Amino acid sequence: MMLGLHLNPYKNCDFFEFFSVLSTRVLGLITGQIGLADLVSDEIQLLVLLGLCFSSAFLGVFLVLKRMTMMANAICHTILLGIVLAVLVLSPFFNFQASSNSILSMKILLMSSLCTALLTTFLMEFFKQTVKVQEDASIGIVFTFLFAVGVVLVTLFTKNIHIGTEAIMGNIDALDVDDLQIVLFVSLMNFSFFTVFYKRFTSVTFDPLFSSSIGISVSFYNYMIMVLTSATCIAAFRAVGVLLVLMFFVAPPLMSRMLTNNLRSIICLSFILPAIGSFITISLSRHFLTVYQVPISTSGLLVTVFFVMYLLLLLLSPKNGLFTNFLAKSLPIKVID
Amino acid sequence: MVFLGMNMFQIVKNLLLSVLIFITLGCSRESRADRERSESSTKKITVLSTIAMIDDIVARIGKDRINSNCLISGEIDPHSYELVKGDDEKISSADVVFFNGLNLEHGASLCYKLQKHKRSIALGDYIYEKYPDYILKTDNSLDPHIWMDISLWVNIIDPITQQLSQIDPEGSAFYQTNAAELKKTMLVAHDRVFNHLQAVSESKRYLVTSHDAFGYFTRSYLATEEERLKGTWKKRFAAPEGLAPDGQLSVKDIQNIIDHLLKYNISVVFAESNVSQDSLKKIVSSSKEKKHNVNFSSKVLYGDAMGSYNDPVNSYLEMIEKNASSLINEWQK
Amino acid sequence: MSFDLISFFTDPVLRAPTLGSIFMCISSSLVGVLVFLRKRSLLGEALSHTSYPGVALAVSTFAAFFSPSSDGFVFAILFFAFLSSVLGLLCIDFLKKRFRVYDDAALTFVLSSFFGIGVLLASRLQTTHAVWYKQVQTFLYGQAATMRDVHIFIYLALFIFILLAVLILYKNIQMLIFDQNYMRSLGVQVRYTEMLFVFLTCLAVVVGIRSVGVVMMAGMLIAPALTARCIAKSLKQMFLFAALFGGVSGFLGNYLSVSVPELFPGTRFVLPTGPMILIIASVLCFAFLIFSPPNGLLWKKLSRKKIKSKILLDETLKFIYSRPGKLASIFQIKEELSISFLRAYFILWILFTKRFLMLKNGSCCLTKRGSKKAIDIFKCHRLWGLYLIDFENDCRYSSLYDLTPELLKDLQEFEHVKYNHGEK
Amino acid sequence: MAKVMAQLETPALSVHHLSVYYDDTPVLWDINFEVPVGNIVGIIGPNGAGKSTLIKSILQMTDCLSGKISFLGTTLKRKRKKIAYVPQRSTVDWDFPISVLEVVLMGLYPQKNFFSWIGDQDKKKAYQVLESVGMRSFADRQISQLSGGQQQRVFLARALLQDADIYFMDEPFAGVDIATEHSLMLTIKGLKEKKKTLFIVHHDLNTVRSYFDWVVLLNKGLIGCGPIEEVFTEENITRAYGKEGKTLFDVNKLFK
Repeated sequence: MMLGLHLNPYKNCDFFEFFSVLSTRVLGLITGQIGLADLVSDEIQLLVLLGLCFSSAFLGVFLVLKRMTMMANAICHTILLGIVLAVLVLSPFFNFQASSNSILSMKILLMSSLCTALLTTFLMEFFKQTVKVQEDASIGIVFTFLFAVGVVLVTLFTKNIHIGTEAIMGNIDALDVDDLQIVLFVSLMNFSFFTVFYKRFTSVTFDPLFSSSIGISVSFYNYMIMVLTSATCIAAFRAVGVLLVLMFFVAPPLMSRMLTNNLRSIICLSFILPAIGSFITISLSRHFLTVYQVPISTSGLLVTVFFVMYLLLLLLSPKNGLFTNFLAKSLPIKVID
Repeated sequence: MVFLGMNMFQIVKNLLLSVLIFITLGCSRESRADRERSESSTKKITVLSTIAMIDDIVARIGKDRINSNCLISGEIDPHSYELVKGDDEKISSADVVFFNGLNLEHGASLCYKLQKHKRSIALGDYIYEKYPDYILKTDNSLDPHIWMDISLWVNIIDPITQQLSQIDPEGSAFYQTNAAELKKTMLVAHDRVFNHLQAVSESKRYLVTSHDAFGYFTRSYLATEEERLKGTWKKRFAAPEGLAPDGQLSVKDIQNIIDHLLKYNISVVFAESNVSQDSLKKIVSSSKEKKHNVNFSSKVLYGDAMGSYNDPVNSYLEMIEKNASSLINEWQK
Repeated sequence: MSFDLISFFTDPVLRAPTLGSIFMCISSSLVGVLVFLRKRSLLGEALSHTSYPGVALAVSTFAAFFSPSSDGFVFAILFFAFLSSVLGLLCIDFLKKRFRVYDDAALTFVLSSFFGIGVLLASRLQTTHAVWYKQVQTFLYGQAATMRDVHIFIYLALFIFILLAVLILYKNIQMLIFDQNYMRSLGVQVRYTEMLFVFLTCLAVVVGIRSVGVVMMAGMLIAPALTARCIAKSLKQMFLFAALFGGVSGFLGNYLSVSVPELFPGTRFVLPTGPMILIIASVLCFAFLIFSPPNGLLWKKLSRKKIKSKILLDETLKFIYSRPGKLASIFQIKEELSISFLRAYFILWILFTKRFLMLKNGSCCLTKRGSKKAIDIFKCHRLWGLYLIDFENDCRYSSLYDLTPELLKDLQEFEHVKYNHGEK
Repeated sequence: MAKVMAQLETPALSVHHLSVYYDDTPVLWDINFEVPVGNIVGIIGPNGAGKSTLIKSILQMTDCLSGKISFLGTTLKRKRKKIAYVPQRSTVDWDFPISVLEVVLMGLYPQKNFFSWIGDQDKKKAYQVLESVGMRSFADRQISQLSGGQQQRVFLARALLQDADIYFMDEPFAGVDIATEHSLMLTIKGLKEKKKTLFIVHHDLNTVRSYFDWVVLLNKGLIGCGPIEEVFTEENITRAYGKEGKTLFDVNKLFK
């Protein structure tokens, strides 16, 4: 009298079997046999990661080019505290028990993370523009101060719950179907914002003086990027944790910079490369589980896979990879430019 | 119209190529059948319990009719346990999940999965409804360590047997007999431990550990009768860290513990198997300076974890007795 | 149990955290000055995160030899964390030099990838050595309250080492910060000083993590240096002030985190020491940034407002004076000066009270006093323009309104003699 | 003060009582001048004279203490589309992954709203402009591979595409080879024929006489603004540049 529960089809497959099972599942999904409801945890993780790759493809490229990655890092730290405070402070008012922990209602999370992101950006701009402090000093001082205030408030409110490592490292294995909602929403938001404002963003990033001379206000677009970063951080908060989402922002653009120079293909590559990375990660972590019975943190594995991919690209990239240069020098072959 | 750096024809070509690869992979023979065989899929019902203490009780009731497995094993701290890669299958493949409740497992992901499971029973909350005044409250949150008091922990047997017999009606008689027998042994063990600990002189029975796990233990075994009635037994137990270990500590907590030690001139402090001993080390070194020699106990107590790496405990009752014995020979020294 | 000041240094419970964090803060602010002046202040943040895999590695290798919370274990963790943050720093520099990656992208990349690898190793640890894993967690978030005497000696040694390094190599450091090519021209090895700089930063960051936590450590590198920057005139002063502010915030952090909860004896009101130290340091920094007399934000904004309003007054008078019949309506004034109505009213109101203007059939007209003042203003502005152009390298006066009458007089003769064409 | 008001119709640019303070140190003080349409105006002055600040404050990129500026009689907001600005080359990050064509096409952004795509005839216009600047063959090349002169030509091409009435150029000839300088001057002279006004920040006194017909000479305060013969006199130069200015002037005479 087995209850009608479905075993996870990926239960015992290793690296390559994972792909075969995945392809049958995808076929089933396309032909409609498998509904969206009974997606299995591995597939949900895959979809969430793909969503993240998609939304951070646009965002990452412009963050790196506008040299605002450190601001994104600051946003991530303060958002972490915004979330924890929202849960601890606001939960009694909205009479939903923090510990009962129905999915932390996304409204509160989004709202609180947006306020913290705007506050942080405003303070950083204030210190940089009006108080004329060096840029990285102003970033550093603002976000560490807010983080310290957050930690004090957290310990004030509850002696028992410490800042779970889960908030920092995220827990990709605990994802659920309705996590897909937030990721889908954020990817659509990112996609629409960047396709509409693509021209504005390129001109503001490339030549801020020229843009302000033709009437585009540069600081408006800075704030917009910061808002989009905070929204993406929320989407990534449950899956990869607020700190490792930085990897999504930084690694793909750096990887694709090694391969091409055209801005549009950099954006496409910054989606394709991490997507490949995510596929490899999910199957690798499944592989470790089945073959070595060792459960490892998939988000940590994801970052390591990105790191290794970037190292490979550093060595082999056609433009000026270490290995290709070595080849070009020693062997008399012409490296295609 | 050049779009995204490649013209449309190229894009369509690449997409077709990748879909083809997917499909060919799909039809390959299922080669993991041999791994499947390793898992016998007989008609046994699978029961999952979050902490080892529940798992031990469930195994004693179901014996070989069920295969019970445990989520948090070894020395991992249940308070902040977060789901790892394989746990998702364990939970979804279990027919019934028993967890302690009372906000013990407050890791966000674990809590959420437990809620969503179709048949998950919070044993602590069950006891809370039946005997509300038994459950302790420390600074407006419930103390989840109810397994430290055998007389309380015995009440979880009824809900377990009830659930098992619901799922597996034929075996319900078998479960009832095992349950009754287990209750008897637990109550006998409870009295034995009680008498042993009461034998120690009252002035010695003060317990200081690193985190607030031994509230129930003190109330039932260390406190005298009228202390239990009047509720003044709390003075017999103190711990620097709150309910969840390694919260942000402040100097004030350490100061309070040292005053407590001086007040009741407690000379021995008990470390726990799976909690960091920094705070206790600090307390010991500072109180030594204040000319009140306090030292660590030779044996380690088992608060949240049943048994440790090099000294495994294979049953719940044995864990309580081990704690009691290490307390007794420390105090009688 | 009241705490008086001295007991902070004698009481066994309070002594270790207070002294420990004071030494740690002073050494981190000294290094902070170096990092701040080289415009790499976020290095602290990156290094504290890149040390995480080192910590996880140390646990997995040394778990067999040491018990979870023995002192030897703390040294092992520190050493491995130091190694991994040095590796991180070298990666950052390599990426920047060889592949011309933007420096903050390289910083973030190395930061999150090392942290990710650390997470991977730590999750492996979670199953096998759970207790050590918990020890690593507390290491990350910092636990100032449970510091013992052995930590005082660690921080004292660190403090002395950094102090000696700064004192002995003061000139090298000055050259390294100011101008590296000049240093190369003198034949002094830049690489060694650079290596020393790397060594000192990593040491201060890694050792500081234990007491204040990862993120707070990054702040401790920046806050004291930034505060010192506002009031220090020379590098020496900067080091002194930074050390002073570091020490003060270290002590105050401890003091407040103990005495404030005393005010609410009943509740379990708890202030963690680590974050308190950083909050004090940052508040000090904000205060100095805004209120420090010569170039604080407040003073600058005040002086700018003062000049702006004075100039507006002068412009209105000059404009009315140049109008036919010395007469102008409020709209013309608003149009001419492109300011809002409110401002225009405000200016006119002031001029009326000073009896420079009077109402004449609906528009304002210059009084006798007003027109004399206007002429005077014309002369003043012209001479100030002259002063700016011809006395370019004499920067005694920065604003028109502190021109002394006698300077005006000799400026006038200068103009008369040089250009013998006096305007009206 | 400009004695003669050249033409009576509205001046291309008129500036009244413009003064700019950087916190509390004066950068520009009480600048008043007007420039008629159809002139190439050189903005000359020693280092730190506030040349770039003058342009930036005119285009309201930095806030000024006081001043009223009008372009062809109206405010900047209405004439925004008719004004083109060529920034200094050093303010731009040159290893940005963008091709020469895309940089030039940025000149069309003021006319394009959010949703309009870059059409083919826009590309044709861009190629024409690149042709006129002699950079047609570099159209698909990455900007990081261009020399200083070529980068300046791309910037000029972008400004040309805006087909504005008033052009502001910030040190276009700094660090540029002679061939580029001449070709830039040809284009600029071409613009002058089309009744456009150009303001060029320039620092090399020798070429002032041959390039510009009007000059704004300033050193924190306005020394002179008007046709070359009137303003570019030895007396004004010494006043602007101090004693060394005189020697510079004499050397310049030798070359004439």
